[in-house]
Amino acid sequence: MTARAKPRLGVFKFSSCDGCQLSLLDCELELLAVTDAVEIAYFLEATRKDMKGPFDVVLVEGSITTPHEAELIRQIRKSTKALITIGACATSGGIQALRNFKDVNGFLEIVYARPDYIETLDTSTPIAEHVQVDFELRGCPINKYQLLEVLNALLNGRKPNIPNFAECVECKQKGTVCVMVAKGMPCLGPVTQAGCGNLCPSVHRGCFGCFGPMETPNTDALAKRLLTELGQDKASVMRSFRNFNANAPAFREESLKHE
Amino acid sequence: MNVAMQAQADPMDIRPFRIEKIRKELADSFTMELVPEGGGSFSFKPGQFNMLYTFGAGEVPISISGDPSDTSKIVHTIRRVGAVTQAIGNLSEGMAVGIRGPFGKPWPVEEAFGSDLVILAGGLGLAPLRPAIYMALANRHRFGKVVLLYGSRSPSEILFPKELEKWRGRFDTKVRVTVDRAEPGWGGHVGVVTKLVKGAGFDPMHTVAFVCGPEIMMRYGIQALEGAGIDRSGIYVSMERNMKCGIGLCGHCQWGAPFVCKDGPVFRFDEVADAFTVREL
Amino acid sequence: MANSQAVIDRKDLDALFTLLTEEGYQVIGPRAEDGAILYAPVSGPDDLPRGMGDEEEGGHYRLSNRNDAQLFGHTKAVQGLKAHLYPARQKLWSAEKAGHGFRVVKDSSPQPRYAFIGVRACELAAMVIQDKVFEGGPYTDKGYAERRKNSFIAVVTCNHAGNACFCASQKTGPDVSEGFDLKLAEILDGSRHVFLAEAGSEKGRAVLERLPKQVAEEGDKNAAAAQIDAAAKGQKRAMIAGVADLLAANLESPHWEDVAKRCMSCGNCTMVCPTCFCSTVEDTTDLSGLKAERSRKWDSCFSIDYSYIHGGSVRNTGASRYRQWMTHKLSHWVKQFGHSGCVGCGRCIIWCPVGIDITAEAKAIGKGA
Amino acid sequence: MSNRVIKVDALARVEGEGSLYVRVKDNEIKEVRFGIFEPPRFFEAFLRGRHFMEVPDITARICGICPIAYQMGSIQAMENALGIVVPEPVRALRRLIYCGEWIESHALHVYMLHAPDFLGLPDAIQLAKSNRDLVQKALRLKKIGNDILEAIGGGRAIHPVNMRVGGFYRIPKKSEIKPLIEELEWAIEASHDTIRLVGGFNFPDIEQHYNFVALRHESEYAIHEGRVVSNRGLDIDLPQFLDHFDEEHVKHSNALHGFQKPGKQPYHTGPLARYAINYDRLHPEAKSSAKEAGLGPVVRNPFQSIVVRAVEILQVCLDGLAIAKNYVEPDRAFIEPVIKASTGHGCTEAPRGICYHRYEIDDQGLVKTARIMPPTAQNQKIIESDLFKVVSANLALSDEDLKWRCEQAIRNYDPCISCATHFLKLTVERE
Ligand SMILES: Cc1cc2nc3c(=O)[nH]c(=O)nc-3n(C[C@H](O)[C@H](O)[C@H](O)COP(=O)(O)OP(=O)(O)OC[C@H]3O[C@@H](n4cnc5c(N)ncnc54)[C@H](O)[C@@H]3O)c2cc1C
Ligand code: SF4
Ligand code: SF4
Ligand code: SF4
Repeated sequence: MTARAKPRLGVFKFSSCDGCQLSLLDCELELLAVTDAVEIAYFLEATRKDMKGPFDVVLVEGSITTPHEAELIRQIRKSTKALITIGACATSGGIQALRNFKDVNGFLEIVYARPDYIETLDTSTPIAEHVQVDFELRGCPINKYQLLEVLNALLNGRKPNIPNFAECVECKQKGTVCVMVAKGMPCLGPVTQAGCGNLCPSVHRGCFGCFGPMETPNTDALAKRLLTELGQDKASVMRSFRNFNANAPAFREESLKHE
Repeated sequence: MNVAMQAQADPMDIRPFRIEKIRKELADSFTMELVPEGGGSFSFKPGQFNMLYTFGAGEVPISISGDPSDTSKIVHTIRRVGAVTQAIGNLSEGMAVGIRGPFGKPWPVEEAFGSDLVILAGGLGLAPLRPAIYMALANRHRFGKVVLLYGSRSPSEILFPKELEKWRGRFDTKVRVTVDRAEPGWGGHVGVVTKLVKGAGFDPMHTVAFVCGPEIMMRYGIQALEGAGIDRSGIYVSMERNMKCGIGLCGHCQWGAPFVCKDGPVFRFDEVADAFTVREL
Repeated sequence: MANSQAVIDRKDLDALFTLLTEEGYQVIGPRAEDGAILYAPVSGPDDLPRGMGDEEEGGHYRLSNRNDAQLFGHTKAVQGLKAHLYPARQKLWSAEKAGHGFRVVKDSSPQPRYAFIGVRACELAAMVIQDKVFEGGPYTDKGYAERRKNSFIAVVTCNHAGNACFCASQKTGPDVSEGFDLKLAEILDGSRHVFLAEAGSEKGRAVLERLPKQVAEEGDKNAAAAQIDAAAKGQKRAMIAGVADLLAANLESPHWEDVAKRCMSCGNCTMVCPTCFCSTVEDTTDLSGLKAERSRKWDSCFSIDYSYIHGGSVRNTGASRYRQWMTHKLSHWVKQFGHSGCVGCGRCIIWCPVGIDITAEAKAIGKGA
Repeated sequence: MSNRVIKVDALARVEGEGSLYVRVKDNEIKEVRFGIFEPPRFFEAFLRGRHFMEVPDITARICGICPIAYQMGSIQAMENALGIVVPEPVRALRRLIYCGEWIESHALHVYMLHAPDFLGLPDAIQLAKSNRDLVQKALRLKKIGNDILEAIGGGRAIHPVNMRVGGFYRIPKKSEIKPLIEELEWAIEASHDTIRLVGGFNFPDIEQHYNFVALRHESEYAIHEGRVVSNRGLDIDLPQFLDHFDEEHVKHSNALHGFQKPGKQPYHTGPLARYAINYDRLHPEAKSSAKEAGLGPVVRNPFQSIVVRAVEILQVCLDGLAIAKNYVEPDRAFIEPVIKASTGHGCTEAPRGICYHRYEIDDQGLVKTARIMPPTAQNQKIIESDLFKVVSANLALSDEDLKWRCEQAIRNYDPCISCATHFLKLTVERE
């Protein structure tokens, strides 16, 4: 067993689908090793134990969509040494950030009979817009192996091996045939950060950007290609960039160009 | 020869070395003395570097800062700047690190025999030059003048102050130190290191200069040396680029055509002068 | 030295696969999979892409039907043999904490023995270039060297050029004169389907000796020569002459900015290029912190991390990264290894999702200068 | 002392965030509110204007615990709209991936969320301390579910990428399905053990006469297809769903409350309902195992839902095994949809209960309206009614114990609050 003192881990949820924190429970083979290495001090999805901070590491899933959430995240930041955001919701606002492009009151009326019962903000925003974040792990959902890698790196004082380059690199490293070039399918791979494990192109479909923009996304060049050789219309191009990472600046700006 | 020996074994294999001694140098830097785990010797040439690995955190290129005539140990002087250097800094005496090396082209100390020698260092750049200084002083009689010009940001950031003092005390060596910002109690030069070049008293027609420091400092330093009349072919610089293998196989350290790891880190300035002016090369 | 040639009948081609398998090789050859020609394990001629051709352009690739029985009627595979000889990820060693230090255990799993069938001139040229990189200097990549030494190379000469090919201008093809174990030219004339075979090494001679064969006739030799001629003449692209010096003199050309507007820095070109060799190492640990591992992975000069040194990356702009890739290929490589780093296979053109064409960009730089 | 308020602000070991508020006056319950404070995410609103092919990937994000339910529900609704009937092998593959989701979700719920309640532990991590082997076995079972999801879903279990309207993007190779056979064989043994284990727990004595609603299929234990059937005589096809069921918005919750028309009757969906309605469709092996665990053809004690879940794990392992063994690669991965303006319905049995979808699309294939009724929303009323009963039966307990008991009653439903929209806050006010 390790000689290190067990760091205290907290897992918190904001507006989200639970999928990213579930990724931790999905690390079936490694889960007990994780609980050997850290003390899970707060993780509602897994335990009734409700220990208060301070924490050494906090994983935050979800985006900020209510005034209460905006307040809570500030408290959490104060109670932890390291704050890692996990998933598209926490790192860019998630799918619910589609509201940022519309009038939220209109949305309320569509879903709820009594919108006056609902307290919500006009926007869904990433955690980093509210507090300082130490590491952002991308994905909708995150890749559980990347999550383990980040925890692992943190525990060992190492820089996580989480590349920021394009999904295309994963395609080629895996030997996947490019669906855009060989099948004429639209694909966001060239502007999307790698890390999912090359899922979509491996099943013969274009990447739809669930890991968000890569380090230097040239969305303009891709959009031009989609509109010309790939025969897409403006509305489709707009929708392609308006997905789980719609609110990530590079994707947001590109989608606005095609409104 | 050492390098040849390395070439036979797999150059990607690391050898464990034990940390014999750690000395704090500055607020953020320290020096470590390493001895081969299980005995043996280690020889290198001034200016060469090792790939230094620490368990779990990774590997970084670090110049050798010790005396090349002492083959019983390796000396490294390291600044904590990021994950790996922090992790190395957190080790204590008796623990082990991994070494691959020595790699790279050295300072041409022997080639400079017979000339004046100017050593121009900035900040931590003194560390990779120290082996050259040791070797030059050990062969003092083979040189004309020996001049060491050193600049640091502030008096408290002067590296190896005791040794600088000792070298300054030698009647056969000229040592000048300057700081960018003075602090109370500092009676020495204030200003950029390049200002020391003028009046250093070497014979520019027969001088070899070694320059190491931040890239911007090297740029101005070289200008000053050239301004003083030293030919480009007599000026040597040591470069830094990202390195993953240290042996010219990973591609990362390319700087135009040269690989910094195997064609450098020490370059003769006339051969790379053009590269110096190209942005983002 | 003129090697003796022989003719192998199509129906006897099985014997080659059987023989190589018996010799302990894993046979790798072209297969039509997922809409493209890939190098993958093949167990016999039936696995080869019979009657398949490929259509290629900048950013465009489609398999096509040739309506004939040719087994090698395509040009080149998506990726060269780099993926086999220099795998995208390779474990180097693992280490365990021991006392105050650690113990390193080298990964000593034996390297595979590959027999490559259907290797094209450009691919062979690329291997020779990688040989220089990995084995030509003071330091050797042991894994590569071993896999390379173990491998058996059966070249198939091209009978036509793909639209992106420009090996002729790079003088790396379409003919092959050395570096192979076996060279085959596929000849299909009505119902006559044969392979003109020539051994290029002792290994190759030993194999050829044991294959059922006939004497090569002048007609077959002429047909094979004509194919190569057609493949050379049919090339629509060419690299401009003197490109190495041209680029070296144009490191500050405004054209780099122009490319950067189109280039997505996605790294595809570096990944498919059969000579690109950049790699990074990945140090990993387990959760207990007691075990560590190092792997080597393909890397791309298009990534920001590639040139990172403390404080920031050296090459932040897309322009500088594209320049790094292109000048390395076409110019710096010559100084580093005595040869251009480009074999003119055209893969970077085809697999660039926006169809950036290295030959056209070279021309544009020439014009701008 | 006669006035008590019990509040649970954040309910643990459920998916998402909800709360509970109970007010008791003079030993009489005045109010029980099961509130869901998961912030609204407006799926139905922003689905409008999306292309129908994009919908399954978006609806998946409603819930990370049962994404298949949301993907398959919307896929089948679109297929229903466009008149696509997928061939049998594709259907079988869909059933298999859904078995994977059930195994994963049920194993998670049974062992990690629910069992600790019966063992008096805060979580499975504590359980691992006393019985590491058991937890390891549970994790392996859960992993088998995920392995199925990954093998068919395109490499990841949460929000898999391989399902589409018309079939699959890529057909899994036989060699990718084959390894599942051995795993499922192990899982069948493990499920028997699970039934034995949880069957032996101590259950509080509660009997509820539920209005059970579940899917029923002509030959299978319904998972991904069927008619909507109740134990009180309802038997309808999907297009009639909204004629019989609706939701209303109550002030204390961000989730809508489902009810059956007329009279706004609460109904119960989920394992107990499925089990009661499809008992005759259970695999004989599952049936006899249920019997051994002391279950009759109808289970009315909500606390025994854990046993029913365990029986369902066995059922889907048996189902899954048969499909995996007979798997032949379909010759076509998907049927290409032809767009037309239309309306479609889809309903599947998510691990937590029925999940209904309805979409209206225009002649460009863009969604005009979307309606999704997740299981937790449908169960909200019934959860409140269970709580009412639990609290009345346990008024003697201390606040702390009562709180825990209430939480357990909610966990019986494995409510996936994220889907119902999330945050269980329990507030019990004793005045
Ligand atoms: C030839 C050579 C000699 C050097 N000699 C010394 C020395 O004597 N003392 C000293 O303190 N430092 C020296 N450096 C710099 C030292 O290598 C970096 O400070 C170190 O790599 C930073 O790593 P990090 O993980 O702590 O920092 P981070 O900023 O976290 O860096 C992340 C990674 O980027 C790479 N990297 C970052 N900076 C550099 C760099 N400057 N050069 C190469 N790779 C880098 C490394 O792989 C590093 O792990 C030398 C560099 C080179 C190339
Ligand atoms: S399929 Fe997409 S991600 Fe892969 S190489 Fe092509 S464009 Fe890039
Ligand atoms: S390929 Fe793209 S859309 Fe698909 S899983 Fe990966 S990042 Fe997400
Ligand atoms: S640069 Fe392009 S054409 Fe040249 S070898 Fe590489 S991939 Fe082929």
